[in-house]
Amino acid sequence: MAYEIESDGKKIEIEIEPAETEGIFNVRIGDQKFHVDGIPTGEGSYSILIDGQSYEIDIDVREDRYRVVVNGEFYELDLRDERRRRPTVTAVLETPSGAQLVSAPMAGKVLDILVVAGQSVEKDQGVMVIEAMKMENELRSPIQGVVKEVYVKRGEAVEPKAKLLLVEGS
Amino acid sequence: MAYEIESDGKKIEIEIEPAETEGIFNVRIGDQKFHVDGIPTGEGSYSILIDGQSYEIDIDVREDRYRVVVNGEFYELDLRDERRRRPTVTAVLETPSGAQLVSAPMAGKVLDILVVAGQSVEKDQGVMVIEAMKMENELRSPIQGVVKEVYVKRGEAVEPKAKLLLVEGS
Amino acid sequence: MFKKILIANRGEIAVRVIRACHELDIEAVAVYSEADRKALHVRYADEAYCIGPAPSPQSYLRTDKILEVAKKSKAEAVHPGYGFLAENPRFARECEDAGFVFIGPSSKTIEQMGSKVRARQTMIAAKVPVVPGTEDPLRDLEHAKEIAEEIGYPIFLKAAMGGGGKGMRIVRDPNQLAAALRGAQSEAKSAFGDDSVYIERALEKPRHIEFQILADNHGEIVHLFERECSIQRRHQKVIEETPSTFLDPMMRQKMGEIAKQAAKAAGYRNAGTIEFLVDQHRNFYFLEMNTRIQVEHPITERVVGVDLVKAQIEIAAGRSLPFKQQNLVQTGHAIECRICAEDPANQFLPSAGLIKGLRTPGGFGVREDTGIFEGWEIPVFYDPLLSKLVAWGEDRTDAIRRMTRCLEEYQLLGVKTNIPFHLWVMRNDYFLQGDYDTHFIDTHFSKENLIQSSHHKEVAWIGAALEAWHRDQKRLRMMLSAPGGGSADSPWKLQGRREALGLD
Amino acid sequence: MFKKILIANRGEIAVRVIRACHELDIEAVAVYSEADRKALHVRYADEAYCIGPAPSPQSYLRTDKILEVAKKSKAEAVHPGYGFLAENPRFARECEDAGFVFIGPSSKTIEQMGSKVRARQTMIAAKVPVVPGTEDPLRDLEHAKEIAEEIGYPIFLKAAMGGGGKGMRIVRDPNQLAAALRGAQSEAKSAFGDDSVYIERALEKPRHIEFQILADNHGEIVHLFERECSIQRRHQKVIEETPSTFLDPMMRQKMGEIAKQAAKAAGYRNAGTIEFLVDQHRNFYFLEMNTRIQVEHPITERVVGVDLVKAQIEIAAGRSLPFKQQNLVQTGHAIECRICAEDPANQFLPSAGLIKGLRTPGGFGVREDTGIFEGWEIPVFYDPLLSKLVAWGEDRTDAIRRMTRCLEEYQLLGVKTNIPFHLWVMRNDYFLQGDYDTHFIDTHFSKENLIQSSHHKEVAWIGAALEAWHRDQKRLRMMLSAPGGGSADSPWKLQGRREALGLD
Repeated sequence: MAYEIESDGKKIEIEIEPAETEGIFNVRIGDQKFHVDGIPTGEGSYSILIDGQSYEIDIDVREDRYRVVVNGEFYELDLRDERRRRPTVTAVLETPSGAQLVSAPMAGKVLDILVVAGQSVEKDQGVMVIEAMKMENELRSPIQGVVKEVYVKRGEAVEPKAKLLLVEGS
Repeated sequence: MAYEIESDGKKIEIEIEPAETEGIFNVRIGDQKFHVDGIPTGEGSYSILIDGQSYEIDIDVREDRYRVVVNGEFYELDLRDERRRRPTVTAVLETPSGAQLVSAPMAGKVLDILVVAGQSVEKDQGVMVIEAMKMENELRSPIQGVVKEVYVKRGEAVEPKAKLLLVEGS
Repeated sequence: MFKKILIANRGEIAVRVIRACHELDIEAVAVYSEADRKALHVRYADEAYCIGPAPSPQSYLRTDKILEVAKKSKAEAVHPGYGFLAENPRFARECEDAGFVFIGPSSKTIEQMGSKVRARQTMIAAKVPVVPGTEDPLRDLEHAKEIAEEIGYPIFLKAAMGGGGKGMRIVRDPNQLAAALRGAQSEAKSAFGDDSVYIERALEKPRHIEFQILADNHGEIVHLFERECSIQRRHQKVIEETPSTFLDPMMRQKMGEIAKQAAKAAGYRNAGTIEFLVDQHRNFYFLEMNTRIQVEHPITERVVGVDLVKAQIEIAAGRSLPFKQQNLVQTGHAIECRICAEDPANQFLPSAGLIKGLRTPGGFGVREDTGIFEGWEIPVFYDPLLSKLVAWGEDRTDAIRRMTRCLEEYQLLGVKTNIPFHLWVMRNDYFLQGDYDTHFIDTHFSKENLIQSSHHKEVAWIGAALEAWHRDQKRLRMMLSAPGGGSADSPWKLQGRREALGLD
Repeated sequence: MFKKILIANRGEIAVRVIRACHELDIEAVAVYSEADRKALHVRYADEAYCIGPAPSPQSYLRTDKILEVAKKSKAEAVHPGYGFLAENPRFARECEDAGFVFIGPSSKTIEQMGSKVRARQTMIAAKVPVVPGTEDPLRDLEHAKEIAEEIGYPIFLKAAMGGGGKGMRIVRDPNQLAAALRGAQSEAKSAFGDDSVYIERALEKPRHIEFQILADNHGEIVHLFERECSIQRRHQKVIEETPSTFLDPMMRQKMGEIAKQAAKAAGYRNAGTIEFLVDQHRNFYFLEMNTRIQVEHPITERVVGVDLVKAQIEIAAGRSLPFKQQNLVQTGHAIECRICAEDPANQFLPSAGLIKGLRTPGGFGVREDTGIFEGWEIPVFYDPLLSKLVAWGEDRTDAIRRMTRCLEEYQLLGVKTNIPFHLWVMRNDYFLQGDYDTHFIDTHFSKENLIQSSHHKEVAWIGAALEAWHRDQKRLRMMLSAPGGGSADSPWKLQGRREALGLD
């Protein structure tokens, strides 16, 4: 299998093929070849040996976004397989004018709405406060722009991934 | 469902029926009725609430033999369901003259054979030494009697449940 | 001694109290909400009773239900833990009135210390230094302006009945005062049903250092030294340690004596904490008193060698303190990291869900207090605190290194945690030098910090590819075993499907 | 200090040593057999290399393979743990010759203390009391008879190169001597390649009390007090505690001094243990010296506050001991229970297999050193020790109660363990009174003891019925989803099948 990884803005091609012995893989990144002893040790967790170096790896996947923790250190990257690479690129081109949806990261209650439709917002400006797990969590605008629409009311209970607010880039 | 439990030589009938709420059971032991909130918490483990009393229960089953640990305390009992109760009783009657098989409780190596065919043995007399997990483990005769046959040789590797030795009751 | 105690709480602190009960040969009665049937505190307790639906106002805050269980189970005393009803004077009074021993101070003391304004007044009268500010609630904006000018900006507006950062506003500039006062008052009103607000000077580079107190019912009071709790996020402690790197023996002794003086002034009994703010010139000021066991009590237990929860129970049962101040010493150094279900790479948003894998660290000098286990579904209704990891060492360096290796070993699958954040702190130069204040996280931490390491970049890529490969294999197996995809298919068809899936 | 250390071991002790390395900022190199690819020590190490198939003679005992890995990985030192090659003088010498620091005493000391006869001779010369018996190996049966008469029955026959109870026989009667000598010699020959056997008097009601020693390379020796290890099964320790209830301060001091004397006589350096037998009249005798870290070292660490494995590494790196004898004190009481995969209800037969569930205890004063995790398949090839549970308390009663609640909390599913046995000990009156010797288990324990409790008999029955009900449900679901058992079947057919299964 070949995958494309996007990490820190760079695109990397990575090829992985199982070797004859179970748990052993041949991996190629550009010119570099790795002989990887990689066994699953739980859901999304692996023990990996490369040239005798031992790594504990935990992986959390949300769509194409991979969060990888290597020996406690933290990495984030996007991974797509070869087949899906092109369509994904096209999809990005089709996105209209960079409007960005703010959605609920978890179940909770809308405690406060800090903006109104039509208002200009900075990137990372707080737009809404959600109470979840006894904590108040401020959600921020992912881009600079104008609030196009607010989908929820103060006091409303929201489910994970519920649409909250639309910001149009400027 | 109705089951028969044999515990300390006593036979107890126990009836268990799920109530309407999931995880709740009505249990009857003789005249006593119990309202049991019992939820599985792992393979062979349960959290049980009876009249507010909380119990942690771990169960290990080998054929009809149940090992039950209640809050760290240890119980052993036999449990059969109603259908299988009668045949089992018959089976006991059919067993020929009380010959008892000693079989390997785990994989290991026969380190020593302490008896020979034809020899009289007491109940609990050591008959064989098996090495497993770096420990020497003495197996004992389950009954008083005469060794009819020895199926293994010194130094031989044995699998779990391998036949080792037959003792005929006297 | 009591025969049976009801624990009016959940999570790790309920487990903590149950353990103390069992070690004292006391039966423990748990209460639980419908979301907590499988929770550890229910399973470890001797008795457990459901008190209502998941949201805490319908269960863990229902004093009537809890007292009903106390009666039914014939408990003699009630331990409130922290949070929920622990600092609710009405609950303490209801316990007292119903004949149950409330394991904590009297309802009167809780009430007195619960009002920040009354607490300040008490301390001023007892000659305990308080942060410069108003003694009485503000009358109006004019009054606020006047006081603010007098003590100088920046100032804090704080709710008189406050706690947990609610109804609190920092004001750096006179122009902001009107809006901030309105905001603080409305927040105070909605959170505490009382819009009283007062002013305190906002200290520069303040450190939060608190002293643990034990007072028995016979007039004996000791302090068990300090806890440094300056690593905070939004006024919530995240990492605590003891001893504090900021205190020298003389200052420690002085603050300890004043902490005892403060406790005496409050007529205190049982375990409590005097919180101080310490400015960069080493002036210290009474901040507030916590009239309950603290989340971070284990670091004191390890360094002083006293089981504080057992002490709470013994004191509540009328026993005298078995030691004097001069018997208490600090040995080594202890650090606590609060392991929370929150995402440090995404503004610490909470993350509920199923724990799919759990492997916790151990070994010499390591303690964990937890309410979780593999297979536990973290409910969305409660605090995201999962577990408290404590590392002890012969000295601070030893403790930090031990904590670091514990955090590296800690594996929790299925839910995001702040473990990467803790690791970042343990490797931060300012933290390593003990040079930090309550603004540490705001000043030094960002998501970019977390992912700046490029040590194992290629290993991370390989790991991701391995995961993707296993996911694809699983998808393939599911496709092949789906109806019409059975093994009777021709190899050609199979191969076609494999190709369609991009699996070759 | 070293930059990299190879750990020539597996299981909990390999994990223990890796942790010490990481806390000292040293890289840890693991070696593993094919059965241990998923083991914790492989995953926690910085590097890991396979050294052969599962049986230890083909892997963990292969000095050549291990030294090859040491060279390849550029390790500077080798930590042998306990067991396997830890007391093999040849391995120590090979490490020395190849230029690796062997973390332990010199190969010469290991060799000298490994021969029980030479060790006795050394101690006699140093005026350390030894158990009355022969100084030299027995020549023949006549010689044996003569000596046995002289010191009086019962006597022990012991292998000169012995250890772990092999080549050992108790002889209570002159008539048994000939057969016992033959047995001991042949066992000694096959276990150690040397049939030398000697005689020791068998003490009545002996207690096994050992002293921990630390000696640096600069002539400084300290003892870290005693460990009481009399709870043994077939000469294997099962439960250890410190302090011993049997010692008073004077005897403790005297034994400590003699332990240091013994270590000096052996030219000892690094961590070691002097084992004594103590008879009921409080006479104590040198039994043997263990030239390595002991399984039970954590109880000393907790009570004395010194990390013994770190100390081993520091000493091996040439550092001086950072404390003197007078700096060391015992604080509180610690107990260790060895959690083993063995069945206490069936002659402690070992029990390998998959760990299907694991929930370990925690909280104040609790330490666990483990090599296992949920999902780990315990191999049949190695020692059944899974984990060491240590409880510390302010005093012995506190420690015992804490251990009791820890054992009650401990849940390990899928494999039988000796936890019920440990719980029985913690509740045994003799143990509670500290009144026990090495015959404790033989004298007091039987399977019937284990299942005598009838407290929760009905709950056990209900639990069994619940399990049976769930099994039947599962069987039913499998039948119904089997080919031809799909949902298209008529309700009548289904009901017929249910009835056939006895599920209604």
